[in-house]
Amino acid sequence: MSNYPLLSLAIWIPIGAGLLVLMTGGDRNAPLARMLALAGAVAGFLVTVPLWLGFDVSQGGMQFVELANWIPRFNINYHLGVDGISMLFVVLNAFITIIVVAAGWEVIQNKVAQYMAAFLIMSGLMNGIFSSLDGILFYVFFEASLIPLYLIIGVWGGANRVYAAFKFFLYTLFGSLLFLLALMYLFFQSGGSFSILDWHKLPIELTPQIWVFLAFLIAFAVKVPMWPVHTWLPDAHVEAPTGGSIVLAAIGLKLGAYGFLRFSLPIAPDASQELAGFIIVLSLIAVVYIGFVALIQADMKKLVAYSSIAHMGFVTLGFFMFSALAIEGALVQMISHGFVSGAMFFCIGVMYDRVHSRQIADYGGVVNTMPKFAALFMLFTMANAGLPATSGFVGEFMVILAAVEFNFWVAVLAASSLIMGAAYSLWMYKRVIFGAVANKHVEELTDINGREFAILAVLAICTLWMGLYPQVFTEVMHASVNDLLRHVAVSKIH
Amino acid sequence: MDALMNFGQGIFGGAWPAVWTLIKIVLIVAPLMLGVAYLTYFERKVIGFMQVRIGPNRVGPWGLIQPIADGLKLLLKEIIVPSGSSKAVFVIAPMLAIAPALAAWAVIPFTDTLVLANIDASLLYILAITSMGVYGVILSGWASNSKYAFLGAMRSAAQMVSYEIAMGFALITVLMIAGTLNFVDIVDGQNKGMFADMGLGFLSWNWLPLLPMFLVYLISGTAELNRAPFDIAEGESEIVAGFHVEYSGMAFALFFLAEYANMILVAALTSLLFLGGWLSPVGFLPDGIWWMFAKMSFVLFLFLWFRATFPRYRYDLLMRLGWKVFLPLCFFWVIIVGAWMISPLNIWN
Amino acid sequence: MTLSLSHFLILGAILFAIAVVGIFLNRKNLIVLLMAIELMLLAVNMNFVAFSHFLGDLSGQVFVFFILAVAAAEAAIGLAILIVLFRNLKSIHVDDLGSLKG
Amino acid sequence: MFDNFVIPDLLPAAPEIFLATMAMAILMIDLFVKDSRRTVTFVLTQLTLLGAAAIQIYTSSGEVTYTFSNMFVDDMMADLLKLFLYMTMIVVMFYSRAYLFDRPEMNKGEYYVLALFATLGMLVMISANNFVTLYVGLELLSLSLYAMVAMNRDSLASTEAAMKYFVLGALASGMLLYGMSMIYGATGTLEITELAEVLYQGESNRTVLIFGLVFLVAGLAFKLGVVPFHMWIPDVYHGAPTPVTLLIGSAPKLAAFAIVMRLLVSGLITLAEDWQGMLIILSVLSMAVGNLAAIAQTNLKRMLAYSAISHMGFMLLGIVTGVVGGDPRYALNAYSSAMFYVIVYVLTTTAAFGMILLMARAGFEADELDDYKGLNKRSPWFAAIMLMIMFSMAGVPFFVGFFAKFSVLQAVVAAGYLWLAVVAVLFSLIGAFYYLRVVKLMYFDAPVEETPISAGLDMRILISANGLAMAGLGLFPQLIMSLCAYALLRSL
Amino acid sequence: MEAYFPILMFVLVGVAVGVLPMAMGFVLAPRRPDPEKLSPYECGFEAFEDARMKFDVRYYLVAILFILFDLEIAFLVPWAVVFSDMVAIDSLKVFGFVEMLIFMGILALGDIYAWAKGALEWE
Repeated sequence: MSNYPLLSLAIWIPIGAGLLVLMTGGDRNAPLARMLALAGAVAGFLVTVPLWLGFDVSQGGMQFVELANWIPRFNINYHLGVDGISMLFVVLNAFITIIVVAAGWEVIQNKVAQYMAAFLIMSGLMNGIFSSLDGILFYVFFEASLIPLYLIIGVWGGANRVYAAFKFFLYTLFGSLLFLLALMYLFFQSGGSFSILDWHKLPIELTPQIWVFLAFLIAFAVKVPMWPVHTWLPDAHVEAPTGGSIVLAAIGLKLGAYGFLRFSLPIAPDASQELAGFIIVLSLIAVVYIGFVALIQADMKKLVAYSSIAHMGFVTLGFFMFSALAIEGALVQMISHGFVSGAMFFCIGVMYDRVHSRQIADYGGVVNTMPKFAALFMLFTMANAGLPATSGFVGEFMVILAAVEFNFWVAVLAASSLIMGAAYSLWMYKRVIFGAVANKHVEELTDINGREFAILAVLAICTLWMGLYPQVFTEVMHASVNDLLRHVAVSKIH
Repeated sequence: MDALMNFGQGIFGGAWPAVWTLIKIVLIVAPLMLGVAYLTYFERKVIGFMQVRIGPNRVGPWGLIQPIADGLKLLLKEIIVPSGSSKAVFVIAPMLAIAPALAAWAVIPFTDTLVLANIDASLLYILAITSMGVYGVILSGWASNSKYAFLGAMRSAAQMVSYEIAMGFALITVLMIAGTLNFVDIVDGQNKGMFADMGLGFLSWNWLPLLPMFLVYLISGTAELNRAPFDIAEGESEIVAGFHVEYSGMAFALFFLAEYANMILVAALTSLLFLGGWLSPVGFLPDGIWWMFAKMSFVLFLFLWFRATFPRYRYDLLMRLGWKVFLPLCFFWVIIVGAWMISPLNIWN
Repeated sequence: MTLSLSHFLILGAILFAIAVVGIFLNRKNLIVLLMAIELMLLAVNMNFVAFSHFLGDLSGQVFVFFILAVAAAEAAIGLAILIVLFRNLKSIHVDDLGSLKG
Repeated sequence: MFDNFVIPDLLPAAPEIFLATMAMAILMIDLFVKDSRRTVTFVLTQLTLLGAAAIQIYTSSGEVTYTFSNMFVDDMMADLLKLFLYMTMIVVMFYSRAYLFDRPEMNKGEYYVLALFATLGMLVMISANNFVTLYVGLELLSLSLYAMVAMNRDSLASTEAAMKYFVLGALASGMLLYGMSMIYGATGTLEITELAEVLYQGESNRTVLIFGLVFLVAGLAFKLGVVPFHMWIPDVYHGAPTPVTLLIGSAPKLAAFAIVMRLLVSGLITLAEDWQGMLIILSVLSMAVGNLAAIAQTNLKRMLAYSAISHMGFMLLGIVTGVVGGDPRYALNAYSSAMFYVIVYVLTTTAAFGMILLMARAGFEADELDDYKGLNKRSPWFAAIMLMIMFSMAGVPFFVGFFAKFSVLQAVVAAGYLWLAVVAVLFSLIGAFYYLRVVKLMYFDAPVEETPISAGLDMRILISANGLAMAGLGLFPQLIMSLCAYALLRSL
Repeated sequence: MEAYFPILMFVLVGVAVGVLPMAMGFVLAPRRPDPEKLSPYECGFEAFEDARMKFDVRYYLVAILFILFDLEIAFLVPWAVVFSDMVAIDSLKVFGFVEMLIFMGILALGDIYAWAKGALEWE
C-alpha cells in the first residue's frame, strides 16, 4: 500500500486543476484553458492508476484509508477509503474525465474555461463520493456535485436547458435531503458516529430499518434513476451538452447504484431483504417498460437515455437478488455502461455537431459519408444491446444467470431486455446509418477527425477488453462483494 | 369648629365629609372668582394710572361694580357657534380651559395648615393639571375653523409648550434644594438657613440663591399666560385676539376667567416656590396668610406692570428667548446648583 | 366599592384592545394610528403601575418611566415619518399606502 | 433609603459606554464636517466599531458577570454575539459607503450616527438581564432603524416603508410590553434570572403567566419577522434604501436571537413546553410562507425578505428543540445550533445585500432580479461570488449554509421531532428553487445591459472575501460551531 | 388615597364652573343666528377655503422637541427630589452629581444638535 494520500489526490487534483482553469479567465485564453484542463484530467487519472495496481484483491475491507478530524463538534471525519466495489469507479471516473475534456475540445467555444473547470471539479467531487467513508462527507460530495452539473446543463445545454437543469437539481436535492435526515437518525442511533463502517455494524429494529431504507431509497432511486422517478433523466440528457451527457450517464447514474451497496444493503439488511421484492418489481418495470418507451423514441439522445434507465434497472435488479454473481454482474454492468453509454452519447454528439439535430428522422445513410464513424458506432450499438464479446454482454449475462437461480419468471423478464435492447439499439442504428442518403445535410457530412477517432477508439478498446476478458474487473470485486453478502445475510434485529 | 363638625354630621350623616369638602372648595372658588373679577378691575385701574388715565369709574363708586356689570353683560350676549366649526368641540373647549385653571387650586396651601389636599405629589399635580390648559387653546382654535383662530391657537400652543420647558427646569432647581414635591414642605424649607436665623427670612427664600431661575420662572410664567409682552397669540392688531376670536358671550367669558384664574395661580406658585409663601420676611413679624396674599398681589402687580411697560415681542424673538436663551441657561443653572450642593458651601443641608 | 387589581387589569386590557383594534381596523387616518400606539403603551403602563402597587414593588413604576420616555421618542419619530410621508404622498389616509406590493 | 445602593461596575459594559460616547462625539463632529468631507465621519464610525470590538475582547473575562444591579449581564454568549455584531456592522458600513457617496442627498452624518446607535441598542439587547434594559435596547435599535428607513426623504417607497415599519414595530413593542407586564404581575420581578428562580418555585399564577407569554411570544415574533407577524418584512426590505435594508437584514438578527434566548430560555425555561408549541407553529408557518412567497417575487430585495422570514423560521427550530418533555439534555446542542445558524445567516445575508450594493451605482439600484441577467458574462468573478451566496442560502454543501441547516436539523432529529425535520427539509427544497433561479439568471440568461461593474477596490475585495468565506467556512465550519457551543456552555 | 378625594371633587367643581355658565349663557342669551354672523371672521371677506390649512412644519418640530425635553424633565424630577438626600451621604454625593451631569450632557448634545441643524430657528 502506498503512503501517498492517493484518494485525496484523486479528489483534490481535479478540483484544484478546475480552479486553476477558472483563473485563465475569458475565452481569449481558451487554448491555455484546454491544455490545463487536459493536464489536470490526465494527472487526476494518473494518481488513480496506482489505486488499481496497488489494490490487494484478497482483502474485502477498505484500503488506502485516510482519516482526519474534520468537524469534531459532530464527530464528522475526513475519512476516505476504497474497497473492491468503489475502487473501479474512482478509476472509471478519472478516465471518463479525460474523455469528456477531449470531447469538448473543439465543440465548446463559449466560456471554455468555465466548461472545463465544471467538469474537473465535478470529477473530483465524484471521486469524493466513491471514496467517502463518512456519512456527512459522502453527503457533502454527493450534493455538491449537483452544482457543476446544474451549471453545465444550464449554460451549455439545448433549447429547453433551464427546465431540465431545474428538474435535475430539485429532483436530486429532494431525494438527498431525506437521505440527510436518515444519516442524522443513524448518527444518534449509533451514539454519535457518522462513520459508514460503524453503521454497518449498528443493530437497528426492523421498523426504523425500513424507514431508513426508504429514505435511502428515495435518494438513490432518484439518482439511479429508477422508475417512476426517472423522468428528470431524459430531459437532462437531451438538454445537456455532449460532455454533460457522458458524465451523467457514465458516472452520475452510478452514484445512486453505488449508494445502494454502500448504504442500503449493509445498513438496513433486514429491510433490504424485506423490500427486495418491491425493488425487483420496480427494476423489472424499468427494464421492460422503459425498454418499450425507448423503442418509440424519435430523438437519439432520448433513446439512449431511456436505454440507460433500462440498464440501470438491470443493475438494481442484480443488487437485490443477494447473490455474488448478481452483484458482480451488476457492478460489471455499471462499469460497462460507463464506457458504452459514454461512447453512445459521444457518437450522437459527433453527429449533432455536424447536423445540429438529434432526430433519427433527420438522418439516414450516414455510412456513406462517415464510414469510420459508422464502424465504431456499430460496435457501441452492439454493446448497448448486450451482444456477446462486448462488455454489455458480460454484466447482463451474469445478472440473468443469477436471476435464473433466483426466480424463473424474473429471469425471463430480465432476459427480455436483451431482445428489447437489440431492438431499439439496432433499429436506431439501421435508420441512422444505413439506407439511402436522406438529405443534403447527411450528404455534406465529413468523417470523424483524429481527436474523435482517438476517443472512440479508446472507448472501443475498453468495451472489447471488458467483453473479452472481464476477469481483470471482476477479480477486484470478489472479496468485497462476498464480505457484503455475508454481512447482509446476518440480521441486525435482536 | 367642633360644633360645626357635629352639626354637619347630624344633618348629612355619612355624606358629611363630602359636603364639608364641598364647602371648603366653595370657600376657595368663590373668593377666587371674586379675585378674578377684581383683578380685571385692577388691571384697568393700574394701567390707567400708569398711563395717566383714571380707568373705569362709572359703574358704582370708583367703578367698583364694573366687573360685575361686565360679567352680566357677557351672560346675556349671544353665544355664536360659527357655521363651519366643529360644534361639540367648539363648546367644550372653553370648559377645558377653565376646569384645570380651577382644579389646580386643590393643592395650593395658603398657610401650613390651610390647604385642601396636602398631598406629597402636589407639585407634580400642578404640573399635570396646568398642562391641560393647552388643550382648551388648541381645540378652540381648531374647532373654530377660522384662520385667525387657528393661527393664534398654533402660536399660542407652541409658545406655551416652549416656555413650559424653561419653567420645568426652574422647578427642578427648587426641587433639588427642597428635596420634596410637597408645597408645605417646600415653603418650610425656605425658613431655614443663616439669614432666617438672623431674622432676615426674606433673604433665605429661594428667590435669592436661585435668582436667575426665579427670573426665568417669572418670565416663563408670563409667557405661559400669554400675557403681554408675550401676547402674540392674541395680538389684537395682528390676528384679532387669536384662538378665541370666534367666541362670544359666556363662552368668551370662560376663556377670560381661565386666563385670570391662571394669573392668580402663577402668582400663588411664584410665592410658594420662590417667595416663601406665608412666611414672614423678617423675624419680628409673625407668619400668616396675609403674607401669602401680599406676595401674590405683588406678583400680580408685576404682571400688570409688564403689560403697561413693555412692547409686544416679535414671535421669532419669543421662540428664540425660550429655546436659545432660557433652555441653555436652565441647563447651566441646574448644574451650578448641583455643584453648589455637593460643594462644602452647600447651604441647604 | 374598593378598587382591586383586576379592575386595573381589565381597564388595561380594554385600553390595549381599543388600541389594537384602532391599529388594525383604522383605515382612515395615520394620526389615529399614532394615537392608538400611544394608547397601547399607556395601557401597558396602567398594568405596570397596578401590579407595582399591589405587589409593593417599585421596579414596575420605574419601568413605566422608561416606557414613557420611549413613547415620547417614538411619538417624535412617528410624527417625523408622518411628515415626510405626507410630503411624498400628499395624504395621510391609510388606504393610500400601497406603492409596495408583492 | 440608599441602603442597598451599589455604585455599578462599569467594566463589563465598557464597550457599550465607549460606543455611546463615540456615537455622540461623532454626532457633534459631523455637525462641523462639510458634506463633501463625509469620509471623516465614515472613518470615525469604523474606528469606533473597531475600538469597541477591541475593548470587548480586552475586557472579556469568560465569566458570567452582572452589573448595574443585575440589569446587565456579560457572558460568553454575549461576547461572541457582540464580536460578530461589530464585524457585521463594520462590513455593513463598508458596503454602504460607495452607495451613499454616490447619493449625496442620503450621505448624511445621521446615517452613521444612527447606525452606531442601532449597534448600541443591539449590544444592550444582547446583554440585557432585565425587562427594562431589554426594552430600552430594543427601542434604541428600532427607533434608529425607523429613522434610517425614512432617510431617503424624497422617495415614496422609503417613507411608506418607514411608516409601516414604525406602526408594526410599535405594535410589536406594545405586545412585548404587555406580555412583560403580565409576567411581572405574576412573578413580581423584572429581572430575568430572578424570574427563572421565581418560576422554578412554581407559585406564580399560571393563567396570568401564559397570558403574558402569548403576548411576549407574539412581540418577539414580530421583531424576528416570523409568520404570521411578518407583514412588515417584505415592505421594509423592499422600500428601504439598500444600505439600510442591509443593516436591518443582518446584524439585528443576532440581537433578536439573543433576546429570544434571554427571555424564553434564561427566563421562562420552566414554561418551555408552552412556548415550544407556539414557536413550532410560527416556525413551520414561516418556512412555508417565506419560501412559497419568495418564489413569486421579481425584486431581489423582496425575495431576500421572504427568504429572511423562512430562515428565521428555520432558526427557531433550534430553539424549539432545546428541551424535550422537560428534559434539558438537548439544550446546549440545540441552542448552539440555532446560534450557529443565525451567525451564518447574518454572514450570508450581508454578502447578498452587499452584492446588490456592489451592482448599484448612482441612479441605478440593481434590486430587480432581471438586473442580474447574464452577470456571468459581465463579471464571472462576481457571478461566482453570488453563486456561492445563493447556494449557501439554499443550504447546498460545500457552502457554510449547509452546515447551518445541518446543525439545526440534527438538533431537531436529536430531540425526536422527526416530522418537523421532514417538514423543514421539504420547505428548504422549495427554497432551493428561488435561489437556483438567481443562479439561472446570472448564468443561463443573456445580459440585458453590458455596463461593467463600477464598484471600488475595497468593496470588491471585501465582498469577495465575504463570498469566499461561504466556501471557506463551509470547508472548515468547526471553529465557529465549537465557539458557539463553548460560549453557550459557559453562559447557560 | 383619601387625600386625593378632595382633588377629585375639586376637578368636578372646576368642570361644573365650566358647564354651568355655558348652560346659563345658552338659556339666558338671545339666539338670532344669520349666515353672516355665523361665518368665520375674515376682516369682512368671504372665507373661501377651509381654515384648517397646512401649517408650518416648525410647529411640528416644536411639538417634537417639547415632548422630548418635557420627558427629560420628568426624568429629572425624581432625581432632584432625592438629590438632597444623596448629598447627605459622602459616598454618593459625587456619584449622584455625575449621573446627572451625564444625563444633562447627553441632553445638551441633543440640544446642540437641534440648534446646529436649525431646528430652533424661526425666521
